[in-house]
Amino acid sequence: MIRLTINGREVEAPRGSTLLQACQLNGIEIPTLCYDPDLRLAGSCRMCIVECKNRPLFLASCVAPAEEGMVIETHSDQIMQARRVILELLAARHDFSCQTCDKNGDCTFQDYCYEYGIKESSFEDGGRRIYTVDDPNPFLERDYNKCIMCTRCVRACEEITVARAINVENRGHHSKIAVAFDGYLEDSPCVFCGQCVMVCPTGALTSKVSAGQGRAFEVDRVLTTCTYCGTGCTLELNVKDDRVVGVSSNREEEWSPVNKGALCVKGRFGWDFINSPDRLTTPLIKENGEFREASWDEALDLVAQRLQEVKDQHGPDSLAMFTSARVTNEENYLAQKFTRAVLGTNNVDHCARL
Amino acid sequence: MAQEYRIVLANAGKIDPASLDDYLNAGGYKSLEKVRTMSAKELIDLVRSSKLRGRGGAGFNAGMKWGFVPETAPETYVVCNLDEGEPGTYKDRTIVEADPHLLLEGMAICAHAIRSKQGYIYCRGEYPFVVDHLNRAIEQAKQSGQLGDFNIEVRMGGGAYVCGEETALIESIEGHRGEPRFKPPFPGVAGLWGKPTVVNNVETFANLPAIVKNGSEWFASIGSPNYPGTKVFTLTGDVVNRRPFEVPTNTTIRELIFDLGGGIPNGKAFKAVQIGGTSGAFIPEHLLDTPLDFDSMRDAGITLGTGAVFVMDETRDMVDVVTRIAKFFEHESCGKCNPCREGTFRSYELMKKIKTGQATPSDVENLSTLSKVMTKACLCGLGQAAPTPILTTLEHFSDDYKRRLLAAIS
Amino acid sequence: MTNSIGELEKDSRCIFVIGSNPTDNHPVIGMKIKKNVLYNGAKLIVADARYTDLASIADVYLPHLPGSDVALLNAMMNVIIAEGLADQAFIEENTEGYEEMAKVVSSYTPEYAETITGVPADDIRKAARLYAQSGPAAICYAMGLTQHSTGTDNVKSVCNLAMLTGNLGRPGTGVDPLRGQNNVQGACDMGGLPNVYTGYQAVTNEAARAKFEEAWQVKLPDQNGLTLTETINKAHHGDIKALFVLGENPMMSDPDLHHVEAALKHLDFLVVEDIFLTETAQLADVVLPGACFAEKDGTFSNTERRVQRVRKAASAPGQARPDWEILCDLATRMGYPMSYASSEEIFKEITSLTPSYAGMTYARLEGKGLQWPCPTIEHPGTPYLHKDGKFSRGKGAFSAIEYKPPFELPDEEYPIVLTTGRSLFHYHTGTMTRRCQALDEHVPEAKLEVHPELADKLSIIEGERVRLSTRRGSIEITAHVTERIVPNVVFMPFHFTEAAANWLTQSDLLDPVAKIPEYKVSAARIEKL
Amino acid sequence: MDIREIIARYQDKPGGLIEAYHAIQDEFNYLPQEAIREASLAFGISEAQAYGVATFYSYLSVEKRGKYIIRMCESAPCHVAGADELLKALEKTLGIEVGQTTPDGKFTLELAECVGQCQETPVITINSVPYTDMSPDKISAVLAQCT
Repeated sequence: MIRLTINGREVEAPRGSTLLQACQLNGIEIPTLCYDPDLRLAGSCRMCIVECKNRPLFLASCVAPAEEGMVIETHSDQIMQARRVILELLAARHDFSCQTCDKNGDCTFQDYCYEYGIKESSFEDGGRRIYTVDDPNPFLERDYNKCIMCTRCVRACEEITVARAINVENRGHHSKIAVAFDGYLEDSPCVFCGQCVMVCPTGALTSKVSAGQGRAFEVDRVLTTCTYCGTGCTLELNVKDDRVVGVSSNREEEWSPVNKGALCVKGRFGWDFINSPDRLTTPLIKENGEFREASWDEALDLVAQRLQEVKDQHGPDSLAMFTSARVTNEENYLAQKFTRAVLGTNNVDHCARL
Repeated sequence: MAQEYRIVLANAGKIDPASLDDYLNAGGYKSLEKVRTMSAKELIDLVRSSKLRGRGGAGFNAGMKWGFVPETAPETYVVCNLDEGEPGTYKDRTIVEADPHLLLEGMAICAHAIRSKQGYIYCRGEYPFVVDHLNRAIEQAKQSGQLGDFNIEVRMGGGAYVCGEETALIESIEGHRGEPRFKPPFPGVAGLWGKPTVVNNVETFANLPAIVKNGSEWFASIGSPNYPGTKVFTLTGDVVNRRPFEVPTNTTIRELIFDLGGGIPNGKAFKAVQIGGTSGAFIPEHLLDTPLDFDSMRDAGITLGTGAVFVMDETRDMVDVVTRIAKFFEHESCGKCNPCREGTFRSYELMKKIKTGQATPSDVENLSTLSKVMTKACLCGLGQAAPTPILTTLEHFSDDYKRRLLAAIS
Repeated sequence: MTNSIGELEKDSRCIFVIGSNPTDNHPVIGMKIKKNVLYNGAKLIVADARYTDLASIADVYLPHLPGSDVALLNAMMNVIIAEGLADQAFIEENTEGYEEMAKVVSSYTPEYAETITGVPADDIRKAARLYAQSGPAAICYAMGLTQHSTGTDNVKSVCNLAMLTGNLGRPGTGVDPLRGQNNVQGACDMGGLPNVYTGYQAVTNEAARAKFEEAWQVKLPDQNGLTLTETINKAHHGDIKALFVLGENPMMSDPDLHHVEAALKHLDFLVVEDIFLTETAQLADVVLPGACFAEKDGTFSNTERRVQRVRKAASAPGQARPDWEILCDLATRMGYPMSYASSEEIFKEITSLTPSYAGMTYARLEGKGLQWPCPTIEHPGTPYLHKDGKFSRGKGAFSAIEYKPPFELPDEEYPIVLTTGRSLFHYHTGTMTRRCQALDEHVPEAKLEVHPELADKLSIIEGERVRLSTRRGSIEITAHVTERIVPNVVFMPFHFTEAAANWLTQSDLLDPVAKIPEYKVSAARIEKL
Repeated sequence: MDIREIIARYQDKPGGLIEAYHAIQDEFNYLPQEAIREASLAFGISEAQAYGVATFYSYLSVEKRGKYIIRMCESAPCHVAGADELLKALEKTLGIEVGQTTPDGKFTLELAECVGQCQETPVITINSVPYTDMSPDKISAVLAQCT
């Protein structure tokens, strides 16, 4: 452990910590935009700057090592002013269309603007660059008018998904996140996993599938396990008014041991079958080659009667059950129990081989 | 009367730069031979005690810098910064064009100190002829065995001022976008391809053969004691002799401009000089007696920088020049960190507004606040230094600004 | 999986992927492998007839012909033994049957294998050395290895390779089948198989049966039941009269759909419980509406044996109900009262009867879940099996496996090999993903992957509609000309009802042990329309 | 020379991407898309990264350019020496604006920051060859050398 002074208080931090970690460990909140604990450090947004005694420059706490005896101020007037200037600079390039933004209420940039009182930017005379929003893919909305160039999406694409579809193009104020030749995602190695949406601290990257269906403060997030392949990723179903309106993910290993929040295109964008108008909503009985709606009682009585008849006439081994690799353990257990104990046969299998 | 004192330009004009024999006849590669009889530690101690400080702008003690390279590192690199991108600077080109083997020998001396087998010269893309020139010299040195098992490769930049910053330069050699890295780790610990790397400027390397030959005491006795030796300055702008001068570091700015530089042409009066390149401070008349060494300059609020000396006469309008400089930084910001990417863009915007008479005092206030934040909050030296011309002209030449604001009010 | 997914991201120094395309089919696992290979220096060997995304970053790529896996694996072992790269200590301490295996393998020189697999002998050597020398090494496989008439042999050969090099029982090693469906592991664990109860307790084992009879208070049948494909065949013959299908879609997923259709139509009674009116449900006498994963509580077990919670987020539409409630209701109506207050109560019954799940409770599953075996309430779960080379049966048994050609090799009439699989953007029979707007918009139809050489020969161009036929039938499909497949093999996904691959596959010869159909090899023909 | 061949010469050089780009530009005066694609394969990086590098450096261009690339320095020392007037004269003589290429594909006019010839300002370069101490009346003679 090393000792240092932060905001007049002597604190301890493990050797090798960054200043940001030392602050977090001691309950001191530092604003960050480019920092992401799962991605390589960028040190570029400069929101996490702090003052260190006897150092002429501010230190970006996310990349600055905490050293024995340092005297740090995290919220001095100088620092607060610098952060305000940085936010104003970003505000000048950001399209504040919060009223219609899906990230409203779940936007780190918005939070900091609120916290630091950024009503408007003092740097807006020259206006901002306007980017057309026209990526035709059905999954991801890319609105670079809201981008603050934190590059978390680039790093997530490189380091989590390893698709490496996007990078920074051009230089300086002309730089922008882009696929090769500034084309469409569909023509790039993008696999539409939406890890970029997951890490974006603004509304620059959002889900087209969820658009307009509910903002963070309107939805409940229910952690569950994905219904597709056997990897067992956890995800959060976003629910508004008893309806699933989107998918987000929990990035804590404790709640997402396999995937740490990473998902694939099906997990993140393939949830709307739940609300499909094709869903079966009532039992159906076929009569004269046509289905008609039936009550549960009628349908189940019919099933029970027919199965019993076959069993009585042809013996239990003339019955069979296909259980499912998609239903829960509990249901699979009951299905085989039902087959063995009720139907009286071991003819139970599922599509494990298919 | 101030006079030139030549160490790095000692051979300039006296030998044929294309001739290895000429260099050898002038005593070339003798110092390299000598260091091969020394241990790495002895060599580092020699350089450290000579007090040679980096000539690229940061002014760090060269021997100490080398000392950061872990002794046990199996792979190390020597990198020469020839990305002379500061407008008004052409000293490194001058040295290399006049005496390429001096640089190679200096790099090989450094290589001995840090046990390196591979060196790179990162040459700016504007100097393709220098690349050819250096490649010929390297070939000669290799053929004649002067460099031993030390290899040197020249890499050409792509037209990015930020690559003069050592970590951006390293990124560029690695084939990446030239975006600076955060420090620490410093290149001495994790540089090129993550290996310990010494990055020095051409002029720094070029001083080494003479230091090895004449000893550290000799070098330490030249010029200012805290920043001994000479410094090559390149004069540009409104000055009679627009050419490089190598002078002892206790020469004053005034001596450089008026004694050696011949003063202001066409009978005009001096108004300002910008020292150290386009990110340097604008210096008014009353600071002209400051000696041209790192510490004295720093105490006067000036960075020594790369040795560019850009002189402006009384007819020059500081707002016009600084607007142009602001555009330069807007163009050259790499875009990695927020305050620089957005800050250089907005600085230029505000300068244009001032220049065209549309600015209010609160715009100037904004510009000043932004500039001060940038000097402390930006990731690398580019963004930290970019506001210097604005801040120093606001301080010393505020009339030029006020005139424009008045125009706005009327 | 013997080992855990996370190990593929950091612990494995070499990963051998055979018959698996994780970046499409197990994308998050694919991401971890790519990360390990590109940024962490792990070696990668890919054996696949398709030049997959992983193949493009592999150290060695082995484009072996579909169905030649045993020859390839035997040849790799041949090299390992011949060059003294086998882990003798591991073999001696932990295995048996080495001599017999080695004897068989000795005739599979890389040159010989080249004639079967089409893979250059030197590449086989390179792969063998890399796998044997860059450990800890993991083998990942999926249906590309198993869906063959020699699927069981293929899996045994993979196990041979791992044991031969001691690549078991340590982090980063292992034999890792990547399972295709969210709860296929759980369905097996729960006894959704004709021969075992939960936790793989054999129905023919009297003690086990007695335990379940005691718990369920009923006499239980003592003979193994029928597998899925056997059931279909028996239905065809009329021996199976009634079938209950719970969330399955054999009319898309099973081989030779003409055969399946005839069989299902031949039933006296078919009941299908599902969330959509699937191709199978359309043939049913009664259809029961189930709740989907978002509408119920429970657990899934993933491919690394991790049991995790499924939580109800919203109500099921209309009168749809969770499957477990429907089953209870039906059992009760059939005179066997089943009643549970919650899925948790069912889980408690499961753990009381299943040693490998015995230590699990919903409370313990709350965060990271638990990987079985987890025999006691204190047990932390098991990230990797066979620790220190210990096998559940005592010693790991090598199997001496000879190469057998696939059931249906190309001939004059059907000169091309058709292999089937999945797309990143769809899932299994497409029941769910075809009803996801974005997924279906992005990939609305099946495309037949054809190598440019073959396309040239048949004068087919990109995007052209063609007829693809096998001895079972034919479909129309759009051709996609790509170098990402070997020249005489074509690939198509099976998700699309408009061009269902399984009209073409065969159900005549299954793997004799696992009864798995040979989806990966059918002799086929392509004609211009 | 073929793009692949050019790239192959630098492929084994660590970090040789930018060197390869320079070599391609020596041949084509810009970086065709195909070159960026090939380079990404040869150097084992993503296309997006290869493109990111190509668009970072002002000497590299992803747009087609003329046979002669005229770069007009506008850094401060050239600025005070009359760069603005020189630029206007260049545009007038060539009949194009900065960033454009003459219809015959012969000249492209670009702005540049300091080219390191500040001893004799203002400066232009034509295909990297510096012409110092320029003035509007010298333009015709300099352009005449470009054949």
